[in-house]
Amino acid sequence: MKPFSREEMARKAAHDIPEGWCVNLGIGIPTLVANHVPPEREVIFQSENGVIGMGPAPAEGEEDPWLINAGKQPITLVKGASFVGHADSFAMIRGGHIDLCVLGAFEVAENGDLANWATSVNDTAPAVGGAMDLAAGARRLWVLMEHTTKDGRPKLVERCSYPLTGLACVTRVYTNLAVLDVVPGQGFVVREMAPGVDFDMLQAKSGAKLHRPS
Amino acid sequence: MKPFSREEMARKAAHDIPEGWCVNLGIGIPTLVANHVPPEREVIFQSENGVIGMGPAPAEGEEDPWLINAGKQPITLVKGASFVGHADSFAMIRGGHIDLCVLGAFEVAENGDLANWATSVNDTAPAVGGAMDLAAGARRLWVLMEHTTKDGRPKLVERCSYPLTGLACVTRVYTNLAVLDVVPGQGFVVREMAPGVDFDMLQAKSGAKLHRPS
Amino acid sequence: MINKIVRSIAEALEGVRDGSVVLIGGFGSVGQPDALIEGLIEQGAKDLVCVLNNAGVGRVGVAKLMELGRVRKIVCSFPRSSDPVVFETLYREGKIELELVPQGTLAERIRAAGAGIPAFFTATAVGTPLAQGKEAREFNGRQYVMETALRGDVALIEGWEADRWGNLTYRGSGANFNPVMATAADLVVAQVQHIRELGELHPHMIGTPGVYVDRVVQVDRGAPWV
Amino acid sequence: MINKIVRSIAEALEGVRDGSVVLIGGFGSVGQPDALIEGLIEQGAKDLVCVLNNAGVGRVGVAKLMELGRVRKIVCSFPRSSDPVVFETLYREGKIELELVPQGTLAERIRAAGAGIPAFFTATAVGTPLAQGKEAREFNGRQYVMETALRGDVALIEGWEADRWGNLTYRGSGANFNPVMATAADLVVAQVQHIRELGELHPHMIGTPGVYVDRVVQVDRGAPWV
Repeated sequence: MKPFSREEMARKAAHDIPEGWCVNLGIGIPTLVANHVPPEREVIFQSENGVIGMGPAPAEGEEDPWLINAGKQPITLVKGASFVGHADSFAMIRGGHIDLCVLGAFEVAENGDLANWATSVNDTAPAVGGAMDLAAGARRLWVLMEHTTKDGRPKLVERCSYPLTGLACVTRVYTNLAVLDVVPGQGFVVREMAPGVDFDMLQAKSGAKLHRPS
Repeated sequence: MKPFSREEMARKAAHDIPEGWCVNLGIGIPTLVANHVPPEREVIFQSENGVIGMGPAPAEGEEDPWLINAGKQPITLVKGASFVGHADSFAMIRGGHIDLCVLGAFEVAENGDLANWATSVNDTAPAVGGAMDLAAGARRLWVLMEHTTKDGRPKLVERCSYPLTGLACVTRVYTNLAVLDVVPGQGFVVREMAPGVDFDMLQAKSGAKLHRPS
Repeated sequence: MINKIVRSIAEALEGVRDGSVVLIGGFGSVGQPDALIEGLIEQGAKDLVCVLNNAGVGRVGVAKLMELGRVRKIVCSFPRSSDPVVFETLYREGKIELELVPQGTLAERIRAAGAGIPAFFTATAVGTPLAQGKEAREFNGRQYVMETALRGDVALIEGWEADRWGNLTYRGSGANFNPVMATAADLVVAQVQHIRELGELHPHMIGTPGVYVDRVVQVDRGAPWV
Repeated sequence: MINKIVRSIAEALEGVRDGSVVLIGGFGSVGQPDALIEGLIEQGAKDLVCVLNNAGVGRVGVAKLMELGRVRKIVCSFPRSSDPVVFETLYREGKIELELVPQGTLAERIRAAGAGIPAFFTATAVGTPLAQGKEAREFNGRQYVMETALRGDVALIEGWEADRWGNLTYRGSGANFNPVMATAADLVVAQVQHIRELGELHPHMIGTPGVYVDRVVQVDRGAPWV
């Protein structure tokens, strides 16, 4: 078995983004997606703090202290970039103007429910950021995550056990073992498996029934 | 009896506007108010179509076709002017950020109710524009109008007979015969009368009880 | 390469269907997408609901569209103008519906549609005939009415400059209803006077990010044209 | 002559009372009014409710204000940071209240307060613990929750440039929560890096019209300072 690396997961997601989409990338692994979009393909990266048209990270020493993304990392702008304030940025997100959001997750349920902000309702200082707004507002939501937790528990589940971020919002999942679509009324449909992974092995590592593509 | 002219009514209102207020002037007579603010006193004139900081009308031949006010007349800008779109302009109006709005009226009631948009509920093609937003949103609303209709009926009334623009919103009225405050719980209080007008004469031309200043 | 610039008004309006709700920007003649309105007259779609501030002047533009019997309903704040003859006639004869909306409520209902807000409360129109039939509610001792989002199938707007991403700038008081309408329709078409290279528009001067715009058409003469 | 420029941070914060709801702009360190926050620490007001996106980093700024026991409650979307030690400690000990609000709902609730909207509906947080206890309602087959306006007594914001009318420009991603917070407090105080003559700021570059701003103070070093 040769699981996908994080870079490979990011590359697969990037490959699936068509030209012209406006995309919001969550902090963490999803940020890697931007690095793998083919240079000739124009994709517009939006950041919750009001940047539309983010470019690659600046070279060291060339950071502009007035330019950061939602993860508070320094960024650059591409030609065609523009700025808005938070009210307008989230009006854009919540009004359905973001073609795709890519987030990490603790759990994804077979009906598309997402849990990615708190591991228990008694969390010390729970933090949600813009995740719930993106889950409710983006036209599509893809998740990039490991297939199981560090101690081997499945993260694809029948029903989320952690507090929800949003209902029936995830449309695709990229894990280190597979790429799966979340199909309404059906559930997880396997689109691709990592080298050496077979369906039964994947099913064994998943907490919900998987389906072969029809 | 020497009634106030329209220019005198406008001058009186202008005189009562303190420096620094942000003021919206309705179309018609209220527009005259801008001409009478003392030049050393800075007042910011806002227009519903997103202009903050209107100046005097342009000289003939020097109109900028991209610069108009809510009455669709050409305008100029003063130093410090800015622009917003309609959503932000009315957020400013409805959010209580306009210190004063000056409007014309068909009727003003002693509780401050305003009727200024339709003379009957069966009007052909009723038109309201931004009047209801200004009535509900401006911090103060002053009315400039003739004291009676052309056929002598009072326009200061106990209760408006025409469809309302807003509830309990008018705080002062400038007519050709007098200046009156609308005092909550009391009603019309006479502040000033035109030369040769006395209280009884004014009362006879009014449809609601007038009060002398205490 | 993203390129939202189309070569003709006809191309810009391709696919506008009968029965569409059409948001039309502009306030007075400023920022009014005259060429697109003329194009819509040519294009032929009928049974339209037009959402705009006024109801047309004289016998051109939206007034002409109405006179041709192509407009079922007007949603506006001020169906009067220096010459409102077409609308007034149709209205008196019962041949056109009017939904009269306070100007600020009109702008906010469109913003709500663009921002994913199905309904909100406002004090505007409370106690007036325009609040009749609307849900009322008290918050902190003041009365409000509930207003719902107003969305278009199509928005026709005018900008000053555009680039191939559809980023738009506005000039003078030319923004008015244009930026908010750009957020609230399935198909957003902008006419502009100038096309600029990508990167030429200052990021802070862009009044409508291209994300909101589907098609841009350059016209030699807008109104007013400078 | 209108002149909103004051000469000192102390003057800028005069009259801030105990128990105030304080909106604090910025996202990360960008557009964060550091000098005004330091000034608030000096000024002494306590029992504060602070509304901002994060809950402070390290032991400076808002974290210091909290450590001094001057903050009763934080309303924010993300009370984590690279170093959230002060907030985490106080929260664990039950010495500070937290109202966790999704970032977009936070921005929209503040906008609502500034736009005269007491309440609105949103799909954000539906089905999650953050919707518990909130009024729910269906529109066009989708579930929404009602959120209410969030207003401040004071707003502390950072701009890039200002003129004596209080007009503000923003730089880069420095707008973020600043323009919306400027609309929603009784006393709006802005720190800026540059004072310009009236008329020097381009009308279309002004991100916050001076109408919203009460006091402006120029600081030699903001953070980040360029």
